[in-house]
Amino acid sequence: MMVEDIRPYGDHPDDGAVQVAFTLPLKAGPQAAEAARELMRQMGIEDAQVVHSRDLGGDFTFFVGYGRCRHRVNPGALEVPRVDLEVMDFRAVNQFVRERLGRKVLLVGACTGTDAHTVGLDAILNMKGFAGHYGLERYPEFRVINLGSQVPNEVLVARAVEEGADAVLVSQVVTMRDVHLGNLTRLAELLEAEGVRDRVVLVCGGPRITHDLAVELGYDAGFGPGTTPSLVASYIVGELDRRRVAGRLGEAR
Amino acid sequence: MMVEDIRPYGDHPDDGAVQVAFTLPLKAGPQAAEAARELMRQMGIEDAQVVHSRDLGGDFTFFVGYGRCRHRVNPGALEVPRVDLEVMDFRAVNQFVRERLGRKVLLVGACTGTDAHTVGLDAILNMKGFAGHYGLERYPEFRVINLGSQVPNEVLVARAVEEGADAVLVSQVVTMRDVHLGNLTRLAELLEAEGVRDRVVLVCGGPRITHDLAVELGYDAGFGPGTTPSLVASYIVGELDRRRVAGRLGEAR
Amino acid sequence: MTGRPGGLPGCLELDPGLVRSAREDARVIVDEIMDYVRHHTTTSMERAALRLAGINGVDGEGTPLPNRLVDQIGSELGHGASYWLFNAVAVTGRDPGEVARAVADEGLDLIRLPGADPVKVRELGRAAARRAMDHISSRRREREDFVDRLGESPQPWLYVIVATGNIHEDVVQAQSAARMGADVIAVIRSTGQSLLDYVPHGATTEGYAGTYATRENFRIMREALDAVSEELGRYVRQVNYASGLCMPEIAALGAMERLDMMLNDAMYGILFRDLSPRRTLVDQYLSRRISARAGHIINTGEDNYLTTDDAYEAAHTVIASQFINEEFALQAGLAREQIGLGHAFQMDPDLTDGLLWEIAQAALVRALFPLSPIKFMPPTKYKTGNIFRSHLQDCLFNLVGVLTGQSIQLLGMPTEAIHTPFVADRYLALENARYVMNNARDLGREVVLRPGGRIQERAVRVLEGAAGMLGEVRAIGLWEALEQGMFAGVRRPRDGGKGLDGVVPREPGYFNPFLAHLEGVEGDG
Amino acid sequence: MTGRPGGLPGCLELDPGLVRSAREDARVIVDEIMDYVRHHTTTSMERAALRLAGINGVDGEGTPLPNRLVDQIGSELGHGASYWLFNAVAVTGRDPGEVARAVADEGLDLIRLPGADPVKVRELGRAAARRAMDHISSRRREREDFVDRLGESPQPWLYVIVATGNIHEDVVQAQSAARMGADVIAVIRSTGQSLLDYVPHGATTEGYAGTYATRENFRIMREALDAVSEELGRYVRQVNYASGLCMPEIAALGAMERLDMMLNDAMYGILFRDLSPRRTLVDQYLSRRISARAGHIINTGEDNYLTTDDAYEAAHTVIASQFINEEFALQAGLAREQIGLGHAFQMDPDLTDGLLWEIAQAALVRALFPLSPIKFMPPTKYKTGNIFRSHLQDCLFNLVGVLTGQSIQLLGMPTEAIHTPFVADRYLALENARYVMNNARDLGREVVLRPGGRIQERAVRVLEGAAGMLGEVRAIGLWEALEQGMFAGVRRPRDGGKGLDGVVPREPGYFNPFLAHLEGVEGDG
Ligand code: B12
Ligand code: B12
Ligand SMILES: Cc1ncc(COP(=O)(O)O)c(C=O)c1O
Ligand SMILES: Cc1ncc(COP(=O)(O)O)c(C=O)c1O
Repeated sequence: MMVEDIRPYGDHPDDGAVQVAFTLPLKAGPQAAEAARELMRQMGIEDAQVVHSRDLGGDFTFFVGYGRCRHRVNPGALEVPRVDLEVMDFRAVNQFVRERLGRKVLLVGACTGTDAHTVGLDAILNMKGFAGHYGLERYPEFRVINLGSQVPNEVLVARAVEEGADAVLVSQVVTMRDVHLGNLTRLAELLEAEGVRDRVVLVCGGPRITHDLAVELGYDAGFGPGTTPSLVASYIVGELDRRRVAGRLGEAR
Repeated sequence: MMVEDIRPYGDHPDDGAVQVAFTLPLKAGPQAAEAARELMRQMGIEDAQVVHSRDLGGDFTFFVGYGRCRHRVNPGALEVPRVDLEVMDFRAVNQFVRERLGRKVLLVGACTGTDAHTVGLDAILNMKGFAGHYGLERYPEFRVINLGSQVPNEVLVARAVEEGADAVLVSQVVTMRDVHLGNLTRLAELLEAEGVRDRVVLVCGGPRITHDLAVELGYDAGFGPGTTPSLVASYIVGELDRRRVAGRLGEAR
Repeated sequence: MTGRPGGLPGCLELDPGLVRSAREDARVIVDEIMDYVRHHTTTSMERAALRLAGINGVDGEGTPLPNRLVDQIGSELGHGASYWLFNAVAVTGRDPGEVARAVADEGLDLIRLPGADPVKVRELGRAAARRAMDHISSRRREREDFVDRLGESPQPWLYVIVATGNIHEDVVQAQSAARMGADVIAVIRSTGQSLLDYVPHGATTEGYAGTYATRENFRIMREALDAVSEELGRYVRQVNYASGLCMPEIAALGAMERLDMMLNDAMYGILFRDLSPRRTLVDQYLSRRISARAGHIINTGEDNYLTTDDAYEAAHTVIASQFINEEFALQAGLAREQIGLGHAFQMDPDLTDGLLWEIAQAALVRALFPLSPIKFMPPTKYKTGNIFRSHLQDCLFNLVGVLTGQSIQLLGMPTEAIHTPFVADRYLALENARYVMNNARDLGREVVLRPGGRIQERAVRVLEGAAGMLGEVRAIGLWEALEQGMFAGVRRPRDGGKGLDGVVPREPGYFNPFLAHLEGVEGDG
Repeated sequence: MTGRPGGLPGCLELDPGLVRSAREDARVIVDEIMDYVRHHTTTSMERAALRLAGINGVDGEGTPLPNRLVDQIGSELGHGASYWLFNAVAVTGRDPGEVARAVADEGLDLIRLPGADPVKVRELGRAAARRAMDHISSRRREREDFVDRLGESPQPWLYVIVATGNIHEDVVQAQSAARMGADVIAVIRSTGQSLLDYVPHGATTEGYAGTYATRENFRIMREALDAVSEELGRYVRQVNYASGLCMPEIAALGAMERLDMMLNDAMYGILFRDLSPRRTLVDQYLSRRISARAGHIINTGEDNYLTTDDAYEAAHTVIASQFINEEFALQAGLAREQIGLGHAFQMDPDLTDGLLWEIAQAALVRALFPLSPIKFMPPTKYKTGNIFRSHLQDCLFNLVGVLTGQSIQLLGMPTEAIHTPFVADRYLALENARYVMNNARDLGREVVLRPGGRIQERAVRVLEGAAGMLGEVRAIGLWEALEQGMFAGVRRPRDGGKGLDGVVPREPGYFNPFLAHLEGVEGDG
């Protein structure tokens, strides 16, 4: 154990206090309660106490438990996956585009597949924006095409190609049965198949999207809950500039 | 894995769904969130998601997480520690005493040490009882001496000896810093020292008392939340009868 | 307004003249649309007729037979699919199911068949319609018998959803919920089903964040709920969605499988699914005619306005839409007692005095529609992964529900922002509702609004906003209002949207004996 | 009744005559006791005087010096410990602290010292009292300056407890709580401290489910809260217990260390700790005199009746006790604004309409004591390990608090039935309170009770019960009422209970310049 290793804290250092709740497919009773405690023990919880249990009608029992988790983590040793960049504000982004890219940037966004949750994408793209930050439509140096909800991947790709998009922005909110994973993967593959994958900055977002998941699925970046438009703007223009400098993009068009 | 092995259930069999909550001694931020996820992983939680985090003002962050616990338990293989007996009702207990013991049974109860939580003990002892079951004072075949709250162990032992108690009933509700463990242990030792430990049925109860804990501390039985007077009565008279039969008690007096 | 509610909603001092004029505006608005409706049919409307005629099943490719037939009829649909079907019945002597099978398996072509005696054809159709309607009525009586025999809970009814994607798992969850006190079980549909132009077939186990609405799934769930109703001695209701591109077809299936409620909104598909306004408004009519006969309670979707718009700012749009939905429903023969107008508790939790505005709104809805089984939707928009705060939001929601006398309380889930409900989430939600509603049972009868106070004033202001909006919509017409984005802030061109190609003008002599039968006996709710 | 509260409590139609007669009964009841009080002193009262004289510290065995001195004075205590102390000061020329040290370390015997000039002795005592009172007043002004400069939260103040057992950990938790919005921090005492007949010394780290109340612990926490008050720009209050066998002594320490509130009840120790009624009623008097001067708000403990008794059935006993506590407090010079009468939300959560009765009770307390900073205690009795339901119980509690305009809201914790609060429990509790109180901020001004309704009626019924009880107590006297078990259902013989041996009749010429000074200037709250 290193000094940096930490455990949860309840009311004194290193007490390991954790709360858990789960349902077991068992009728309520001492046997089920013991199973709950045993599960807690397997999770590394000492002094495992079942403080509440409730038969859910059928062969299910709900448990709330408290105990002391014996696991430790060393936060310093963790790799924290995230988009690492300096966030520019509205003015700075526009100035950056004028000075470094020297042309308007075209963004195409959509909620793809069967997903109809537009609020998150709109928070990034629409004029009024989110959490006090203007949306990207408001940026004079951006042109934004927001295709809205339930857009088939094919339609999105066709439009991006047709318009010569600099960046494609996809929102995926429904994640049950991992429907988003297949859908996002197919979009990346389609862009690849059309031969345009390298010509666009491809980003996705949604409440269950993390940057490393996005990268794993073949995206340039991913944005989770609380993302502001300026963060996304900063990332996109920075990435476009990086590519311009690297000679992969920009001059060619 | 055996077929009997079960995992938690969220919305489909074997999905392993669990909720956890804990505080880490870290400032809120991506590093802390990753530490929370890492801790969940160590607890055996896959797809660990931090769904809520909140800086608690100071170097603490509270987390709520969901994920899929990969641990399994086999409830059939668990030993469930409990007082195993057939619960008799009011009438049956009194009849049992009359027929099998042939004399009144004397009970002495107290909340010991600094503990002033009398409600639990009173629920067992007082006339009006608990959850629709008469308290032990109401049983014609019992004589009950309830010493009330904050009774020093010495006082309880002296009284039990003086009255020739058949059973001593102790309540312990305050458990922070395990104050109950020391206190309960000292009582058992005192009775031993007075040479009367074997002459009484010694039971304890309280919201954090389990039967196996009680046995470990040198008690005959322990009773947790939801205990009814009739359960305690059944246990005590059964145990007295067992001892009578075994010749250790009863005839001698 | 037919009555005046008791309790807290009774304290609102609303101007009856304003309420009357709002209703009058709604009537004029709806009249114009109904004129269009009466001259058109849709593929889905015709498929609903075929379903009622007894056509089920799928072809070898899995295409539902009603779709096969309507596809085959193609440009001749304006005469009514029933015309072609019963012509074939007359010509072939087979029953509708056999005819459909023959189309699928034997290449039978309905259009190319010789024309039978039109009187005979119509007679066959009308007889089939009578049988269909008898069947629906008998299922309705079944429900009534259940309720008479077993009883039902007092309102607000506790309504929870199941959404595992697998009908068999849904059954497990639904029965658990009923045992824990749920009065109404809704099986949420799979993401994207509303855009399907057919109703999937058979028992399904692979939905996304919902389970496909199919006739077999309806049947399986109804059977399970009947069993648990018997077990509990209390009738447990079942809900699904007569919504999307198959709205009337699903209403028909719901009528035949004794569903009790149907999510069904005249404008929801237009606004929130970009469905064709033409198509949707035609479809809603037949679907509501069917629900009227089936004794369904419909649930309108005004709650949805507030998931994008602001609950405080856009409160009047909810009321305006409710007047319109009410009028559409009345014109489709639904009794007021069947018109479960919807609204939702979506005030920003950080809004000072938000609870007051929510009480004003809930009381207003209750006061305006005293006979309607109002459906109150829970906070969702401002839910976060903070399950503890989420539980409190639902607590205040439940309080407002019981305080203002809502009829159907769709329970909020602590995990709303995370996943479709786990079995234990439903337990917590039901416990929440029962705790609050029992503790505050008569609160709405024991406190009154301060006369001239801010709650009263807010309700009046919202009503005025709604009345003003209805006046505007009346002036330009609903088609135009939709185009201008007056509802939910989205612009929907009347000739745009998905499914427009399924709209067909009725030809002279258009034959739909089912619709005719339903229109013959109005207002039997 | 000095004023009439606004909002919902203003709707209660109480009979002013009944309220007046209840207060009159309380006055008579208290008068009888005060007669006893004025003729007695106690070991703890004398130790408090020694503390005020500047005696601190412990001897080699760890016995606090005030205890050493009082023990030494023994049977001569009826003259007042101050007499013996200042006699020694006069004789030895040392200051009180040096005298005490000499008693401990050098065998100095106060009783055996020659008697100095009584006038001189009394003069020295009075001068010491003036210094002590100046000190207390200056600490009070410090508080007032803080509040003037930093401001404070509007009421209800959010009050949370810390109870780690370790003062240094308590500081961590208290500062976190303040940063999350707490207005008041109470450091809960260790289990059993109330039975100690001395105040422990120094910083302590080993309490059980609470932290020992010591002067040093008070100081450490006040320093930490001052720091966080500056950081937050809002004065954060500190609370401890002037209760148990050291009641007046702790009041003195709290006055000197600028505590802001003191749990302090005239009868709590008698009823719930089996302390001597004689001792407790004498002790409460000096402790309240000190708190009056220190500008403390006292918190009475009527909430405790309901942890054993039923909240619905025993509601009137709470009110009766409040009238008595109020009268004791007034007679000890506390201003109404300092008398934080307590009550609690302890209705059985399964009780239909329990919320209505709780509103009635909270409004009644508010209406009867409009100037008092009423302290509202959370549900605890019916809390279980179900942290989710527990959070809802607190939600309705917070709602009643803001609805009826309570002053000090002791926040309930979701884990009430499990452990003393974790740092995150306090977060959830504060979030709960802020959410509810902000959302329903003006609700109490916008709804009124139905005239003649069941809530009004319930409040009237409870008041009648209280008035009836006070009449009975007046008839037999409080000593007898305690013996008969009229409060909390426990019988307490007047000459029984712990600590009786510490009660001493005052001798003629009893000398206590501190008490005298406090009695000289009444009602300066
Ligand atoms: C509003 C809402 C709806 C509205 C949507 C209206 C609309 N126009 O969007 C309506 C009522 C229509 C709806 C319907 C359904 N919904 Co819905 N809905 C929600 C709700 C309440 C809020 C979502 C929201 O608006 N969040 C606010 C935005 C701002 O947050 P966000 O999306 O996370 O966006 C931020 C970031 O993620 C990021 N971001 C998001 N997208 C993008 C894209 C890019 C490019 C970038 C850079 C960043 C980015 O930036 C945003 C700002 O910070 C949530 C529950 C909740 N409280 O979270 C359920 C929820 C999302 N819905 C859910 C479901 C299941 C459905 C349905 C499928 C249910 C059904 N079977 O009928 C339907 C069907 C919808 C469909 N076909 O997709 C589930 C999803 C469960 C899951 N994990 O899969 C949720 C969690 C509710 C639940 N517990 O069941 N819903
Ligand atoms: C009521 C109460 C009080 C009342 C007690 C009044 C009284 N006369 O008992 C008052 C207000 C005085 C009080 C004070 C304190 N309390 Co207290 N109190 C509670 C409360 C709210 C309810 C306890 C209760 O009555 N339960 C109902 C009974 C029926 O349940 P039970 O005790 O579990 O009993 C059942 C079984 O356990 C069993 N049983 C119990 N005893 C026995 C004995 C035998 C022989 C048998 C067979 C069975 C048996 O049978 C009973 C019936 O089924 C709990 C919180 C909660 N909701 O649980 C806190 C709680 C127990 N209190 C607590 C604390 C810390 C205190 C204080 C120490 C706080 C302080 N520092 O000042 C003080 C001091 C008291 C002291 N010296 O002991 C903590 C204990 C934390 C811990 N785990 O250690 C709790 C959990 C609250 C909290 N979260 O902080 N308390
Ligand atoms: C009236 C109505 N229809 C349908 C739905 C479901 O939408 P869909 O199935 O189109 O996703 C809703 C949403 O809650 C609704 O309110
Ligand atoms: C007035 C009063 N004093 C003291 C206490 C604490 O009790 P003790 O310190 O005696 O355990 C309480 C309990 O909450 C109380 O209300």
